[in-house]
Amino acid sequence: MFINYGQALQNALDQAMEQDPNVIAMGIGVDDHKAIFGSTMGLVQKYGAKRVFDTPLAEAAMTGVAIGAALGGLKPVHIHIRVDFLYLALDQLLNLAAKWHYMFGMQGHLPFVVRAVIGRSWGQGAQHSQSLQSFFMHVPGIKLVMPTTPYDAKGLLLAAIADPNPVVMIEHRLLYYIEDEVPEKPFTMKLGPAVIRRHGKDVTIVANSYMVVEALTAAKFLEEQKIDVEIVDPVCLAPLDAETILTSVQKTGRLLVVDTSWVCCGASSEIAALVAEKAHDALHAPIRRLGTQPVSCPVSKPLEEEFYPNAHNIVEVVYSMLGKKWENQKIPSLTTPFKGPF
Amino acid sequence: MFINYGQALQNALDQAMEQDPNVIAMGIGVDDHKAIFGSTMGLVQKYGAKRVFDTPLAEAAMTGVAIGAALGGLKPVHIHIRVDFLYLALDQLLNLAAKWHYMFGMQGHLPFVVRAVIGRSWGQGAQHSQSLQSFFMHVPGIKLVMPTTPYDAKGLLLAAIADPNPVVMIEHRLLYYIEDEVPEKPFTMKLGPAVIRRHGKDVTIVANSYMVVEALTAAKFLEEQKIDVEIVDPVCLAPLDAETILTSVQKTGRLLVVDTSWVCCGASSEIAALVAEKAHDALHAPIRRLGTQPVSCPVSKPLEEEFYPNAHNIVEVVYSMLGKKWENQKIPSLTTPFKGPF
Amino acid sequence: MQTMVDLQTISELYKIMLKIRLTEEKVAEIYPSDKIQSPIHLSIGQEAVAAGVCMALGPENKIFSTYRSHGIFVAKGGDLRLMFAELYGKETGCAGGKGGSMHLLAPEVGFLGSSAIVASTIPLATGNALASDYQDRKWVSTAFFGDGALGEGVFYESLNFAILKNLPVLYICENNGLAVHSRVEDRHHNSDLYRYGERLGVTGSRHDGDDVLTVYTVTKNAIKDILLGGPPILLEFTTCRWSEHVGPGTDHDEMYRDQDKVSQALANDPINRIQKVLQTQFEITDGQLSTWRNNIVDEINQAVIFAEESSFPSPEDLYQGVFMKQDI
Amino acid sequence: MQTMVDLQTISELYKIMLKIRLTEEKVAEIYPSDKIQSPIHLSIGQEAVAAGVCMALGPENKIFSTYRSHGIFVAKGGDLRLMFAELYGKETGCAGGKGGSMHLLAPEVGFLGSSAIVASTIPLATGNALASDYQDRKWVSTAFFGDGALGEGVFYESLNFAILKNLPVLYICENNGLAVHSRVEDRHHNSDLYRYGERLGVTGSRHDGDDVLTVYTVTKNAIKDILLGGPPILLEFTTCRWSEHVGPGTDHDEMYRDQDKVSQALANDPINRIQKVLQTQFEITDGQLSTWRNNIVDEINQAVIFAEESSFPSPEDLYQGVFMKQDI
Ligand SMILES: Cc1ncc(C[n+]2csc(CCOP(=O)(O)OP(=O)(O)O)c2C)c(N)n1
Ligand SMILES: Cc1ncc(C[n+]2csc(CCOP(=O)(O)OP(=O)(O)O)c2C)c(N)n1
Ligand SMILES: [Mg+2]
Ligand SMILES: [Mg+2]
Repeated sequence: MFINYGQALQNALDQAMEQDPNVIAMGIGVDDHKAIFGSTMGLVQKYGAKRVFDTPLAEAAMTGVAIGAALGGLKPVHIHIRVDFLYLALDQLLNLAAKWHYMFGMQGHLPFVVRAVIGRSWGQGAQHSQSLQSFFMHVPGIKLVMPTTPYDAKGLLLAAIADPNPVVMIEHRLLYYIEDEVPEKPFTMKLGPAVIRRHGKDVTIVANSYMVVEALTAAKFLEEQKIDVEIVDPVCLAPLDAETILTSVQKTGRLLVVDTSWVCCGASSEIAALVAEKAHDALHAPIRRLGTQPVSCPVSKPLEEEFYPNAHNIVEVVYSMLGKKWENQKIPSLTTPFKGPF
Repeated sequence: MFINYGQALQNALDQAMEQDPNVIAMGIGVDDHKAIFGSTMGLVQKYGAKRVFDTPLAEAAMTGVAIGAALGGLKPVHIHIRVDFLYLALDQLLNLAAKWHYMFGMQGHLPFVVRAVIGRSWGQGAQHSQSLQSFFMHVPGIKLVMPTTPYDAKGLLLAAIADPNPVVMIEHRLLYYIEDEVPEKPFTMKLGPAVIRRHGKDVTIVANSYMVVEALTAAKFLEEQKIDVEIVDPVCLAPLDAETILTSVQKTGRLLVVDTSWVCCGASSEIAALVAEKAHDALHAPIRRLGTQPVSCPVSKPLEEEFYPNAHNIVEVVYSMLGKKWENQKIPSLTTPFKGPF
Repeated sequence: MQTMVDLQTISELYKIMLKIRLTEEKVAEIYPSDKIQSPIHLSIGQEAVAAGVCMALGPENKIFSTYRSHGIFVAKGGDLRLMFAELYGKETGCAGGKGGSMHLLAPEVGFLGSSAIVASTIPLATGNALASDYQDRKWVSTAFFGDGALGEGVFYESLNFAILKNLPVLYICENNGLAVHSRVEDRHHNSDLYRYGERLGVTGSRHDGDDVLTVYTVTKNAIKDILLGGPPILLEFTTCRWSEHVGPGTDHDEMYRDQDKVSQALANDPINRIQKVLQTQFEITDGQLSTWRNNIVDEINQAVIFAEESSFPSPEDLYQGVFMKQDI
Repeated sequence: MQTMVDLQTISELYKIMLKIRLTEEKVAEIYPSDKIQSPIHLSIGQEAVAAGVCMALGPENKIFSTYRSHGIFVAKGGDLRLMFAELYGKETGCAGGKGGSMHLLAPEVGFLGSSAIVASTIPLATGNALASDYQDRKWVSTAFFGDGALGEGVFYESLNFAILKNLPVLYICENNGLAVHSRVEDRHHNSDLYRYGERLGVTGSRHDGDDVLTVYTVTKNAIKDILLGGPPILLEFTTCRWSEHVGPGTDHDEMYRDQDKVSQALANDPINRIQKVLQTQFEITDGQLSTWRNNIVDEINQAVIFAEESSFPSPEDLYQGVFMKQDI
């Protein structure tokens, strides 16, 4: 099927619900006509209001409800239209869900999935644009995936639902409209292995989620300049596939990490630290990181453009890592920019 | 005055309240006879129940109350006996407080302080032992300090209260009983500069909070083995004093980071990444990190001992960084271990 | 109740409501041009609540609000130019272009801020009232929120604290029956939202939020009582959102809408209702009305020009303002 | 009400209460030896609540609880050896030594877990009831919590959802009037906690939590109603914590204590009360009582020996169990 990311998510959820009557989908807006950017479209009609239901605005308790339901035999998929709302659920997710199986000596397990969308599109501002993967990477006990392609979206969501542990899936609004070929039959990706999006020999770029699109844009341009980058997409950030990253850096000798969130104590700092620890001798140049600037996300367009890392920044850093000077040419975009109205 | 950490905190709060009638202290248990390990002792008697008050169990709203009060001219110090409870307050702290001044174009400011204690002592388990500094380091807009000595406790708390921005102070239960000389008069430390706890030339150990005690224990032992480590205590983790750390690594060529929390996306990963980026050429050996093991904190004694990094682990890593083999001798402790009953 | 309000106040309320309506319509008109690159949550149809409450509050009492705050900004007396500039992301905006439509404020008239996290400013108003109480109840602090907010725990936590400490805080629930596309009865077993604080000790009452004179009078009385030392109060104002949840359009035909409610609301335009009072009880002429309208249209047009002509912040401004400098 | 309960049940309730008391006293006795290196929150004085509720629940209905759960573990029918081993941090403990006193569980008898974050398991019981409802109300899920929990927003969020979906959940508020050292009246304007869910639609009632027959009967009825399709119910049981908040001792003389309440509670020992019923109404002899007691003492001593003789986990066990392996 040639479908987009949102449709792939919908397709995965549909197939999971068809296969397993214990799978339920819950969350604010999952049953409305907008259907979380289409990703739950038609499911309430197909499976009924007992299995697909809207909730009151109560992220904390509803997360606890998902945990309790999982302990009762259900497999809830709890959906949030913005990652930012997860702050309200962190006590439940990190004090309870992350610790449950371990703290109770491996008794009780929590097969539930939290899906949350990074709001970036335009003008979402400080409270509707965040991506909190590093929190789930820091506290042990939750798996964290970030699908990039429609294929990932389906394969990872089906895997997440099948997994006996709590899995948080962070999606990206700007990826929702990307289309690709996706197998019709159910399939799962492993929650762990990274995906090499592009093979190359000069620089390893570890990028996740929408940052892969920017990295690919940069790579295409760099290719024309005879610079050959490798792009590693961790896809699953907890647990993290250190090996694939290290192997790539052993080959290229150079690492740039590009993350959707802030740099400080972010996913990019972990990946950088990991390589510094484990592949120090392979490095021909200092590791570099790119992420959102260390401020809150602003609404004003020129500020927002400065805030987010992009293909230009990637090219610039790659040049400097290779000791070349960057002339700041225009880089052709591979995607159509987000266009309103909202 | 020769006082302990808890008394130093009490002394600072007392002096701040004396100097400024807008300073208030709030939180569960601040006015009871245990007085948050003594750190608020006598204050309700001295300043009355309007300025020092217990709150209902409602970490989220009470944090918002502190924010709103700060916008109304008060300077609240909101105290939590465990860092773990802050998960409940993260929406207020990170979606609101951290963003307020910036998001509103520098209008409105939030002079309030959150104090929270890392619960580690014995058998505190998964939900009463965490230290979440990396969350406050990741999201821009909150200052984060971790006092190590009684001197820091006083100087940083007075500085935090005087600061026009939200400041989170993470204290450590095991430091509460450490005594030291502290000036009687009010004084402030700057929220930024790191403190060099020990000068040395062979290895830079960046350690924070109680980990400084373990690092000093290790250093004393290493000294006898003619290994001379430098110990840098960031004290303030946001903003982080990169310069002092980088200067030290430039000198020693080796970096070990020891943090009270998990390694992955923790403070230790940030410091490691920073040095890998900015002092790559100075490094004679791979950077190393130590933190709590990547599991939830267990209660059982042998597991708990394995969970926390200690002076032994530090010595072992330092040896390996210097290419020496560690024979696993007994390291004399510099502190008396925590002794119950609770 | 209506005759207790004098002509000048009624005229003022009318003008505020009209200004909100025309402002929102202008925003909707501009929106497809992509000059406003930020989600907008219009309050067309809900004007009476903002107007009545804010007029009763005056600039000296404080308010904290939500992403749906264009109306409150106008009603509280914010400078319209700063609001349009903010929507445009210009440096002259009320938040320097950093906040956008969802984060309006006008501290000079007591509008202290707004948040896009539902219910999150309810504790802020409560804490701000604590500061007022500390200064002998200098002001009333007000939390503005929708019916959706009553799902969130901080609502209850805040009310519990407010009544415990008897704080000068006013809770305004603007109940338009919807949270995005979810009806209040699908989120709450009991639809009497105004009673949700009752057992904690916070008295509430429900009123027609489309009758601006009621909104104004009820709020005025509540403020008086609170300033005299009375307990916190919860006021629920029922109203109808004419616009879609987010965006410039309408979606009256969508399934989630209660068609009867929509038609009834459209037929009882709150602005027409107060206009009729002015015309019939106070014999305000069409000429007078159109002078008012023209003045408002002028002000709005000026504001738009101001926004269009203002500069964007420069990229370096991105890095300013995470922290306030020490010496204030 | 009391005569409606048969002798066997009353005897059972008595034995459970006594077992809780003696267990807690044993824990307190051992504690100064530092063999239990974990904070303990005893429930001496509160035995009737755990006994009455858990006996009514039986093993088939589920319970989620707090750090103060020794009594619940015993009453729900957990294996005492596993509890002592857990307190000792031994690998044979009910949580393999990883949880400790604050994280007891006994899933084989429906005690699904306990958390040291106040109020945090209230939504879990609610969600677990959703799973039950999904399976035609197979069981009732119960949340056990203290008066302190009513400060937390998740309490209200959970009750709102439970009544909205009419879930088979029972909320048990064990009101000992204290949260650590803070009195309930210093945290809530209105002390009628059982009514706090009323406006959301959840009916509540308050009962003497030191009268085990009342606790049992009221809970039994609630479970019956719920299993028949009735709405969620909130039961408040008033009681008194004889011990200090945390630790093995008492602190009856501390300022925060209401001296009258303490003396009254001590004079009306809930165990004595039910013992008197057995003696006077059912003519149970002293000999019978001491046989029971001796059996309990034996069981406790056996459990302690089990704990002492069990091994600690090995350091490598630290790394086991963060995630469950895929194939279950
Ligand atoms: C905590 C939180 N959860 C979810 C959302 C997404 N959201 C934005 S507006 C909204 C509906 C709020 O409804 P209501 O409070 O009635 O306000 P209204 O939009 O009707 O003015 C929701 C669910 C949010 N912004 N914050
Ligand atoms: C969310 C949270 N806030 C604060 C605490 C600290 N604390 C532990 S027990 C307790 C008191 C709880 O009182 P209550 O719910 O009445 O239970 P009781 O101890 O009386 O059984 C507090 C405040 C906590 N564990 N969790
Ligand atoms: Mg609404
Ligand atoms: Mg209590």
